[in-house]
Amino acid sequence: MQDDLDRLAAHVKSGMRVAVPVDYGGVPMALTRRLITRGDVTDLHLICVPTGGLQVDMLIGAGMVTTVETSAVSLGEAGGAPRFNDAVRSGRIRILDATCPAIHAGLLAAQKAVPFMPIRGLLGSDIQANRADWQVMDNPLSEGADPIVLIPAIHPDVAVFHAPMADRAGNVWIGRRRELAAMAYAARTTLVTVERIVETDLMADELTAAGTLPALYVTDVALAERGAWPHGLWGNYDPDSTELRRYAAAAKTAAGFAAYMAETESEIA
Amino acid sequence: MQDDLDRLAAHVKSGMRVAVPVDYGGVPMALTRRLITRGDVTDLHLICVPTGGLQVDMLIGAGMVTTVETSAVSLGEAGGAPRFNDAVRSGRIRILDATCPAIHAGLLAAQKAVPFMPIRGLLGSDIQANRADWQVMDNPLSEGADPIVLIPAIHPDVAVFHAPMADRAGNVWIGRRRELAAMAYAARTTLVTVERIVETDLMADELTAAGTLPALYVTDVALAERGAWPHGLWGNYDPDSTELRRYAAAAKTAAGFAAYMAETESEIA
Amino acid sequence: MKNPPATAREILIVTIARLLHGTRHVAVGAASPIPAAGAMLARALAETAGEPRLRISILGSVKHNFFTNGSTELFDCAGQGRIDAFFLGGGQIDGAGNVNLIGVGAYPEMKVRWPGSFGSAYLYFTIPRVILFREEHTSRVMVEKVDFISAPGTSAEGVYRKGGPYALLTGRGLFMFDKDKPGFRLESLHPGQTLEQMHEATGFAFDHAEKPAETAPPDETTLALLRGRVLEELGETYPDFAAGFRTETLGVEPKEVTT
Amino acid sequence: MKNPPATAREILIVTIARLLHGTRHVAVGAASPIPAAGAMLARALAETAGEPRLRISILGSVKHNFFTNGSTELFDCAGQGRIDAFFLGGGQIDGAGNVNLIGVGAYPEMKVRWPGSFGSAYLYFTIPRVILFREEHTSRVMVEKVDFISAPGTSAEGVYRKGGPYALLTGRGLFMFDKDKPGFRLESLHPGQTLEQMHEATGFAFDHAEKPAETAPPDETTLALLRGRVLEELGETYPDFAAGFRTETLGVEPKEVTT
Repeated sequence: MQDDLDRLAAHVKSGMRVAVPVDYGGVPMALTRRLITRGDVTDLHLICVPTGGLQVDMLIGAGMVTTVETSAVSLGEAGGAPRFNDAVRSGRIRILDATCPAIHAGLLAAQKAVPFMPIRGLLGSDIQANRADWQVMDNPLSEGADPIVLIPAIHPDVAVFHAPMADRAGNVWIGRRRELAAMAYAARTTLVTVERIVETDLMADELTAAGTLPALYVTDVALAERGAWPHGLWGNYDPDSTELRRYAAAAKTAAGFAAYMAETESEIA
Repeated sequence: MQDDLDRLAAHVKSGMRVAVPVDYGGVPMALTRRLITRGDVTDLHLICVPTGGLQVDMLIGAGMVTTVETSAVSLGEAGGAPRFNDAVRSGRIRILDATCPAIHAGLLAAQKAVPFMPIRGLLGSDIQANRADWQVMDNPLSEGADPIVLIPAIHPDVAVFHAPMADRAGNVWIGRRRELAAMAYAARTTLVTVERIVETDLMADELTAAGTLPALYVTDVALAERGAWPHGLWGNYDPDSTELRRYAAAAKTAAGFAAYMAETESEIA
Repeated sequence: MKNPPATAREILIVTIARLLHGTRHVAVGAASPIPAAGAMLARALAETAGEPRLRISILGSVKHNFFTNGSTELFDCAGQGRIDAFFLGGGQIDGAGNVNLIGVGAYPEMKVRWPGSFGSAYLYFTIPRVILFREEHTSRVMVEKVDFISAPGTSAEGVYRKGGPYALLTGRGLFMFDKDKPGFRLESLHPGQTLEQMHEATGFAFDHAEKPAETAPPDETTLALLRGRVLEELGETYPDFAAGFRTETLGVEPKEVTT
Repeated sequence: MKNPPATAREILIVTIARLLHGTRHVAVGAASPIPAAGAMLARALAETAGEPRLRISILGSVKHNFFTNGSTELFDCAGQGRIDAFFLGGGQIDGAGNVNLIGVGAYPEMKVRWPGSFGSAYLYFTIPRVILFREEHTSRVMVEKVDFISAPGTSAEGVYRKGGPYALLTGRGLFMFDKDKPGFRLESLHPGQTLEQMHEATGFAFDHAEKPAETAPPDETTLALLRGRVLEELGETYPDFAAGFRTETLGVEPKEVTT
């Protein structure tokens, strides 16, 4: 039977550029598992804002990813991301290594509807050397030579995240996690899962409005209790480090990953 | 006797670049009147974020301003800004006409510590034609010719604004008025007056934290009840349109301005 | 009892609602009750017709503020293509669609100085349907060439431009903008206006039919919607305007349009 | 009863506190209890000495989070010059101060892949005192030349650079970075380490005194502060680490430094 998660998942199509949040910033794991269970999407280009965790590792393990643009992928305290590391080593995915503020700069360029953002740093790094899409130019406002890197705008097709609450109009409370808003501003479609849907208007009270992403930027919302699990959700629950370690151990091999996914699937989906 | 407003005012020195907020966004009128009463500051370069009102008109009337960078100055419903208009017509101040998002872009460049921000629009306007400091270049990421304007970073020496509340640690609640944060990020010194000082920690509760400018960016805070009057303060009080009209009528002439200032001084200072 | 016929103001509001048909998100300046009323009417009409919801952002309003990222968000939102229509006034407007919000005379020490250009030099480039709205239609406003271009009506080939002038609505009539020409074409004269008066009051040349149409008054349903629901919504944000409007419409010294 | 002498870990923490002296704002990565402890000790010492307050931002922590503008704010704040010190690890660190957080072998299909460069390629350019901290000091970590430069130790003339390597602290000793050379100079060996062992464990050449000093242990006051107030503060963010630390320090199987 189709439910709200399916309705959200249906927006994600093969080949899309999907922006995903940092592991402590509201990872939509329930939606991710649903995408994997549906099994109809491949060739995703993931943009980690600015790093990735379990979500990225699982999507790679499930064979749904072609490219990952990121500043890092790891399982945090549980160690390296096994399916990501394996896929990079074997060349099964294309990796676009970045640095955190460069990813923020690319999204900001999209938010500001400009073709690029300048950024300091990066010069002389092999990150820069390996990014043909990033250009170095001399700062035209400087009298002397002053090389600076230009990061092209990053336009995700879809941004996905999990947040504490939304109201009936589709306004989403993100609190201080404003990179979630940045993802939504930059993306064409934004899909949000939440712990709860409130009956009040989040925009009507200045206190809640200050931490709210307006419905204007939100394509669709679905309820997903503990929807970030086993990642944590700030102010709601901590990461389940036992589960993350269990995954880390299991996913060391492709077979172990498959077994893990089959076994834990029914709990969530 | 020196009080908190004097302590704040003492940070503002002649020749400084001072960022001031939009007329509905928390204008520190009590602090402005104190600056005028002290009478020891001249040659200010005002940066209106992105437009100015009574505050700007009064500082100009008091002869404290040399340059105004702005997208507009007016008294809103009360009509044109008389001292501003007169000073521009007579050439007594230098006017750097801008457009709202260009001022935001300049502050954002300072926030991001980059020398410039690109911005769309502006080409073919006389605003652009009169800003020698703004450069036009061809977007280096485009294959064809694609001219784009670069706005240099705006680095205010001081940012001043009035807000609903601060806590004892100097965290200031600004709610949705995030351009106040943008001013503070860009400025070296940030001076804030508030309606009330609360005993709780604004950063400790995620709900208030979401609308809080951290103390990290705040140089000093002073209590000033109804400190935006006769401008309004969102969620607290409306503009006093009678007073604004009274000022607009009086300040049509330099003499009328002087009389108004002498007469209303004691009420506030 | 039949409703009194539409007033001049109501004709403007109804015309704005027509110009906004099909839009999804309209932004309105702070002190713009007529454009706001037009947008609210367009929203009510869309709802009645079962069309997609129209979102209205009124700048500076707390109630009609869909933004939470400070005063930069309007511009970001426009740049992202999320705003379909906006209103611009103009101390001077010329036949090429150029708008002057700066003043009269030689810049910068002008004879008359107005507040400034606000966001026009950006929004005119990014919002597809910019409606130039100015009730005063005299040859000092509608000039051959503006003294200062706050925002140009058109741009050279190769310049990034997603938006621009769509229509010019004044107290005398409605013009549509043809960006290929570039220039205005008179679409209709408001009731009581003549082509001759229009030429006299307009400093720039414009295209027109030999016998221009008259701006159509609203039908009964639309008028009822305007005087009922829309006026009520409007009163929440512009109480003084709504009260004056009510007086004007319902009879004391009615400045009615003679149809 | 006299306090037990400082453990190896305590020596690291105290050394970090010394390196942070005079800073106003220190940022610490999420899973970095030793740097966090060093910063907390520096803060306590500054407070005791009546020096300006030291602010500590712990990334990913809710309690020690001074930021309200999302994950971009750390970088903006660093760019603005509002962060004085930061810690970087490194899968490989070389004698030119280059840091590799990407992996071992030829990029991109490396033999060993690590998580990635995080913000290093920006923060290394913008924060004045970057302290390279890695407990493991072996020739596989301290290499002659890194396989991949996540962040370079120095930059060519004319490149905008406000920050860079300040010191390298490992389980074996403390090095200070000389950006003019560029290279590291051994400042002190931790108790129990010899210069010979240090050369053997280090893949790059470094300057040193003929007889390098020994890293100084903390005085009694500092040690008491660390074991009291700092350990308590640390426990709020890193409960497991603080518990382990307490066990180590107070006696069960003490790995004490022989002084």
